[in-house]
Amino acid sequence: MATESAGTLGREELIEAYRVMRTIRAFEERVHAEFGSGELPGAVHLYAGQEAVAAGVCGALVEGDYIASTHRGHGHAIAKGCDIGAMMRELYGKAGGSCNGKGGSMHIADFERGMLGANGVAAGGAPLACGSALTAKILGKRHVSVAFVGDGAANQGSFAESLNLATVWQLPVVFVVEDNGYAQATGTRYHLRGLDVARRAEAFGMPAAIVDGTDYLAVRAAADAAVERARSGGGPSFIECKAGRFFGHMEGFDQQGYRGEGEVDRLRAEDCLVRFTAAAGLSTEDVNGVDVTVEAAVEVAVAEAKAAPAPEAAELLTDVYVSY
Amino acid sequence: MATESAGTLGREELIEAYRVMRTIRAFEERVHAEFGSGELPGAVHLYAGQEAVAAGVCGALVEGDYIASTHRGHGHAIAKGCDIGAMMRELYGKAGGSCNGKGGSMHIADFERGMLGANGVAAGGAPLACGSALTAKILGKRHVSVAFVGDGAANQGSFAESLNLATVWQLPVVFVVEDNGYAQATGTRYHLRGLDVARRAEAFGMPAAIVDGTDYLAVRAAADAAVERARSGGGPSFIECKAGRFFGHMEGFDQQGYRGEGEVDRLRAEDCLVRFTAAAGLSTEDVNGVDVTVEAAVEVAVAEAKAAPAPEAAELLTDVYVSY
Amino acid sequence: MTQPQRVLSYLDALNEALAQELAADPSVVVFGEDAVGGHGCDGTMGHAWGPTRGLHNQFPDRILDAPITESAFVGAAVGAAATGLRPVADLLFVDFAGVCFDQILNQAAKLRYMVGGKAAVPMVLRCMWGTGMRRGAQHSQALYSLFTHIPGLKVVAPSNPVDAKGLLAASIQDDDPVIFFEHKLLYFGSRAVVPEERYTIPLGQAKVVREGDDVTIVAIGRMVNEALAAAERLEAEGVRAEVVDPRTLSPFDFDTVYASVEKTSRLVVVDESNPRCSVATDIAGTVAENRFSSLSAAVRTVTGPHAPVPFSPALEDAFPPNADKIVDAVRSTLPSSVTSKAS
Amino acid sequence: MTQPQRVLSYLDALNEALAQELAADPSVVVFGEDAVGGHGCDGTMGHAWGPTRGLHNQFPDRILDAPITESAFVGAAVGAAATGLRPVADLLFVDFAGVCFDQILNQAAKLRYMVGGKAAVPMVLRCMWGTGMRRGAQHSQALYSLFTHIPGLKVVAPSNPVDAKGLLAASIQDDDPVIFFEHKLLYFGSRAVVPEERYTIPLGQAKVVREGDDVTIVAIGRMVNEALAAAERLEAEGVRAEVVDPRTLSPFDFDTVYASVEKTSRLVVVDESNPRCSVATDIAGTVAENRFSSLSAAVRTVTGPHAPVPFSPALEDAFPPNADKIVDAVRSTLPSSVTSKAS
Ligand SMILES: Cc1ncc(C[n+]2csc(CCOP(=O)(O)OP(=O)(O)O)c2C)c(N)n1
Ligand SMILES: Cc1ncc(C[n+]2csc(CCOP(=O)(O)OP(=O)(O)O)c2C)c(N)n1
Ligand SMILES: [Mg+2]
Ligand SMILES: [Mg+2]
Repeated sequence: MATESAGTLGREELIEAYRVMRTIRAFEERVHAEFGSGELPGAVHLYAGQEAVAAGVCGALVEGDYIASTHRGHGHAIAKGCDIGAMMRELYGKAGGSCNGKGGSMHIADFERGMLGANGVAAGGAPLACGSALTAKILGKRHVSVAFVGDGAANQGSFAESLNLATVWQLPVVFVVEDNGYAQATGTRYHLRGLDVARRAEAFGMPAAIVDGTDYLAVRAAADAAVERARSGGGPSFIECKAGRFFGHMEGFDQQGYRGEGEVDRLRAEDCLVRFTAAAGLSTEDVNGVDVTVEAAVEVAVAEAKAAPAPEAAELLTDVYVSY
Repeated sequence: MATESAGTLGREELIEAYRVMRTIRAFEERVHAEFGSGELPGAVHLYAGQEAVAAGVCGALVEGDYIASTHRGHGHAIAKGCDIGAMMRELYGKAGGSCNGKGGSMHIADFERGMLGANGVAAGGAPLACGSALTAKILGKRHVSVAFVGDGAANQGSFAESLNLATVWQLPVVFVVEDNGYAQATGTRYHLRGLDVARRAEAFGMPAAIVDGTDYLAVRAAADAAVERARSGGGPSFIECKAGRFFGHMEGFDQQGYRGEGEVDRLRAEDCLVRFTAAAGLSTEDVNGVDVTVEAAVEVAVAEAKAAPAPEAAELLTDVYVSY
Repeated sequence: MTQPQRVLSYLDALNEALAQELAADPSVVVFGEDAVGGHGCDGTMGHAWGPTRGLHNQFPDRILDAPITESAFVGAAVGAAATGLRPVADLLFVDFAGVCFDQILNQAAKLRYMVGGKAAVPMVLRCMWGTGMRRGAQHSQALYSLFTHIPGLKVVAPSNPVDAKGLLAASIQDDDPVIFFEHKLLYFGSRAVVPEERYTIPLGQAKVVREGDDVTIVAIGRMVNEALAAAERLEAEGVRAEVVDPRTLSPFDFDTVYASVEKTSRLVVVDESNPRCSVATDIAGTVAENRFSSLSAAVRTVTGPHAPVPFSPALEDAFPPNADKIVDAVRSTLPSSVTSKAS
Repeated sequence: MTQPQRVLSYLDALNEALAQELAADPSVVVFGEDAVGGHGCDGTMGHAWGPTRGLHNQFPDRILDAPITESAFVGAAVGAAATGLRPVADLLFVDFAGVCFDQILNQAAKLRYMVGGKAAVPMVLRCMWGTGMRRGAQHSQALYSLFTHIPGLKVVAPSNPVDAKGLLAASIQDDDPVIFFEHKLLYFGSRAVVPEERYTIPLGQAKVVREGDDVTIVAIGRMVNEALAAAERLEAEGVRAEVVDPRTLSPFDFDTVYASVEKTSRLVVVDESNPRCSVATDIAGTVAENRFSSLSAAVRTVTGPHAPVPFSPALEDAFPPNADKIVDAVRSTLPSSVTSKAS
C-alpha cells in the first residue's frame, strides 16, 4: 500500500484536507438527521466513512481537472469544491440548487468546478471521465479526469470497456474504485469473489495501486502519482481504495441486517478523520476551529435550503434542449 | 501452452477430427468461391484457418453440451455436428435452411445439436452460454456450455460481465477467445494493446490457458481440461487460442490492405490441417478418403441449396412469437 | 376465491405469484441483483426485499443474486430460457434496461425468429417504473413504449394486485419473452382482495374497468386509478366515461378499445410516459386508422411532457397525468368544445 | 452552388460534411470502431471506408479508432461534448445501440436536464439503418422510433445527398445530442448534385418534396423515393399526392404536415420501421388529435410488419413499404374506398 509522510504536505494543506473531510462528514450526518425527520425527499446515499478517498483524490487535482462521480456523490462534490449551500438546496429539490432542483442527490453536478455529476447508473461516470480526458487530450490541455466507481459498479461492463478505451487512447484519466465492502447488501466476497479490482485494471494494461481508503495520506500519495502520470502524458492509472461506509446503503431504506456484528463500530473506530488528525499532527485548536466553521456552514445550508422556494413550475419543460 | 500427444486419442477420433476440420475448410472455400461469383447474399465471415479451434474445443464436448457462437460461426456449427446441407441452404436464404432461411450466416443455429446460434452482436454469445450453463446447473444435468468470442469482441462489456457472472455463480462454462489478430481491420496490437485476454479472465477469478490455435492437439488438451473441470462442478475456465484467418474479415468487403506483407502466406504455411495430418500420423490414404467424401458432400450441399425454393412468403410473419 | 376477504398489496400479490410459480414448476428460476435472494456476504446474511422477499428461504437453489452485470444476467436469462428454464430476471428499475438493451432488443426479442421458430424464449424481465418516488430522471421512466415497439416481446403493465398476480403467473407460464412493468407507487399504494389460489389472467386481454357510453378513456398502469377518479368526477357532470385498462401493451387488445369507441365515439388515452412514439399516440393513431368513421371528435392523449422526469417534488408532481388533466381532456372531446380545442 | 453539375453519392456527401466541419472547427472529433480512422495494426496500415474514408489523412489527431467498446466510447462522446468537444461518434449499425443504450437514454439525453441546464451535450451519433442489404435481424433495423420517444435527443434521417450533407453539418453544429440515421441503401444508391460549399439545413424543418392537393404522403428516409414513385403512378390516375419528407424526426415539423393535411384532408404515413409505437403511428395519432376536423378519411400507415427483419432475400424484400403498398394505401383514403377499408 502506498503511503506518504504528512511532511510533504504543508500545514495549510493539511488543515484544508481536514476541512474537506470534516465538511463531508458534517454534511452527511446532518443529511442523515434531516432524512430521519422526514424532511428530505429522494434517494440519498451517504458517504460518511469514505471521506479520505474523495479528499485524498481531489486533493491531488487542480482547477480545470474533472471528476465523474457515483450515486454516492456528496463527498466527491464537496472535495471538488462544490458549494454546500447549493448542494443542500439540490437535495431539497429547491430553486438555486446545484441543478436548480432538477437533479437531486443522484445527479449533483457543477461543471464550473469540474464536477461532471453524480450518476444514477452504476459505473455511469467511467465513460464520461474518458470523454473529459479526451477533451483535454484533443485540445492540448493538461487537465486530468478522475472516475469514481463503487466496488459493485466495477462489475458493470461499461467500466471494463472504459479501462480498455483509456489504455488504447492513452487518456489522462484515473479510475478510483471505492471498495466499501458492499453493493447494496451484497458483499464483495460474493460479487467480486473477494478479488481485488486492481488485478483487472492491470490486465487491461494500466498501473494499479491498492490503498487503505481511511488513510488520507496513503490515498493522496497514490492519487498524486496517478494524476502526475496522467498529466505528463503517461496515460491512465487505477487506484482501489478500501473504506467502509458508516450508514446504510440508502437513507430510509437499508436496515443493514447484512452487516456483521459490531462491523459499524469497528469502522467508526478506524474513522479517517481521527486517523488523519493524528497523522497530520493537528492540534485540538486546529480541529475545533475547523469544526465550528463547518458546522455553522452546514447549519446555514440547511436553513437556507428549507427556506428556499421550489423551482418555478415552468422549469418542468426547460433545459431539455439548448434549442428545439 | 498446453499440448498433448496424439496418443491419447484413438485413430478413429483422429480421423474424425480431421474430417471435421476438412469439412469446415471445404465448406468455407466453396462459400468463398460462391460469394465471389455473386451467387450468395448477405454478410458472410469465413472461418478458414481457425479450424483447429472449433474442432478441438467441440471435440471435447458430448451430446447435450451447448455452444454459443460468433458472427464467424460456420466452423463452430460444423464442429458441433450441424448438417452442412441445412447450413448451406441457410446461407442462400432458402427453405429447409437451418433457420428456414430467416437467419442467414450470422444466425445459423441448431438447438437440437446444442448450437445456440451464431450472433451478429460482438460477444453476444457469452451471456447466452452463461444461461445454458445455468440451465444445466439448475436442472442438475452435467452439460457444459462453451462461448466462442473473438479478440475484438472480448473488449465488449458483456464479455467482462459474463466472466464475472460465471465465477460468481460457478457456472459450468468455458470461454474460448479466438485471437485471429484482428477485429475487422483493427489489430490486437492496437485494440488489446497486444495484451492477452487470458490475464483478464484470471483477474476475474478463473483458470486461463493460452494455446496455439493451429494445433488441434493443444486446443483439444486445453479444452478437455476445461470441460472436465466444468462438468465436475469446478466452475468456469478460459482458453485463448491464437490462429489467423485466411480470408478477409467479410466476403465481398475486405481488401485486407491492413495485413502485413506475406502474412496470409505465412498463415497458410502453418495450416492447421497440414500440422494435424503430420502430428496425428494420418496417411495419404486416410486423408484422401476423407477429402473425397467431404468435397462431394459440400458439392451436394451447394447444388441442393441452389435448387431449394425460397421460404414461403407467409414466413415473413411467423415465428415472431410462440403465441400472440 | 377461497378467502374473499384477504387483502394483499400489489407487492405481496407479486410475491405470491412468484412463490406459486416456483412451487409449481421446477424450471422456474428467479435472479437479479443484491437483495433478490439476500445472499449478502456469505449466503446467510441478507436483506431480500420487495416482491422476492422470503423466496430464498423456500427455494434456496432457484433464487440467485447477481453482481451488477445486467448484460450478462439478462443475456443468461435468454440462454437459460432457450434451453429449458423459465427465468424471471429482476431489472430493478426499468431505466437500467439501458445497460442490457442489446439482450432485450437483439437477443430475447429476435432469437426465435432468427432461428426460424426452432427455439423459444420463455423468460420474464421484471421492472419497476413510473414517477412519484422522487428518484430523478434515471429512476422514474415509463419506457414501455420502447418495448412495445420491438417485435418479439410481450409487454405487461398491471394496474392492481389481482391483475398483478394473475398476469405475472401468465407471463411466467408464457412461452415468449415478457417485459413486466410494476409501478413503484402501486407496490404499497394498491391493495385489493386477491384470490389465494394459483390463477392466470391471459396476456393480451384488456378489461373494461368502468362502463360508460359517452367517452372511452384508455389508461395504463397507475393511470387507471386516475382515470377512474376522473370518471367519477365526470359522472357528476352527467358524462359517463368508459374506462379501459389494456393490462397488456403488446399484444394490445385493440378489439376491446374499438368496441368501446364504436359505442362512445370519443377516445382519450392516458399514458404516464413521454409523448412521442408512445403507447398513447400508438393507440390514438391506430384508432384513427381503423375506427375513423366511429369517431365524432378528435382523439386526445394525456401524457407526461417531452422532458425527463425532474427530481424536485414540486416539478415531479406536475409530470404525470392526473384526474384533473384527464377531466379536461375528456371535456375537450365533448360536443361544445370540439371545435375550439382542435387547434 | 459553385459547381452545379457535381454529382455526389449520399456517402460522399456525408464525407464532405465531416471534412468541412473538421476543417472549420478544431473541437470536432470523429471516432468509432475499426476503419473509421484506419489505424489497423500500427497506425499506418488501415482500411478506412464508408463516410469517414480519407479523413484520417487530413486530420490525423482528430480521427480515432476505438476498440469494440460502444458503451465506453459513446459515453466518452457525452463526457467530451459536455467539456468542450463536438464529437461525432460512429455506431456503424444502429442495431448496436443495444450495447450502449444507457449512454444514449440516460446520459446523453438527460445530462442537460438533470443538471438544470448548466451543461450541453453537442454530440452526434451516426448510425446505418434499414433493410435491403441481406444483413438479417440484428443489422437491418430502423429504430429511430425508440430515439424519437426519448426527450433530450434530436433525431435526423436524411433521404438524399443534399440533405445528408446539410443536415450532418447542422447536427455537428447543433448544441444538443443528435442521432443521425444513414440508410445503407442510399449510400451508393442515392446520388445528386451537391453544393461544394459548407452549408447547413436547419434541424426540425420538413420539406415538401412534391406538391399535390388530394392526399398527403409523409415518408421517412429511403421511403421518400418510394413515395415519389407512388405519387408518379397516382398522377396517372389523376390523384395529386403531396409528398412531405420530415428530414428530422425529433423535433418534428408537425406544422408542415398540418398545413398539407389542411389542404389535402388525407394522410398516409410511410415508415420502414416496425409499426407499434412507431413514428408512423405517432404522426397518425398526433394529426388525429390536432387536425381531426381537417381529415376527410381515416389516416393510413404503411410500415414494416410487427416482425424482425428476415435474412432471406425473398422475405426481406417483402418487409419494407414500397410504391405498390403506398399506392394501395392512398387509394384506400380516396372517397370511393374510405368506407370499405375502415374495418
Ligand atoms: C446499472 C445499475 N444497476 C443497478 C443499480 C442499482 N444500484 C444502485 S447502487 C447499487 C449498489 C452499488 O454498489 P457500489 O458500486 O459498491 O457502490 P456503493 O453503493 O457501495 O457506494 C445498485 C445495485 C444501478 N444504479 N445501476
Ligand atoms: C457490438 C458490436 N459492435 C460492432 C460490431 C461490428 N463488427 C462485426 S465483426 C467485428 C469485428 C470482430 O472482431 P473479432 O471479435 O476479433 O472477431 P473476428 O471477426 O476476428 O472473428 C465488428 C467490429 C458488432 N457486430 N457488434
Ligand atoms: Mg460498494
Ligand atoms: Mg478477431
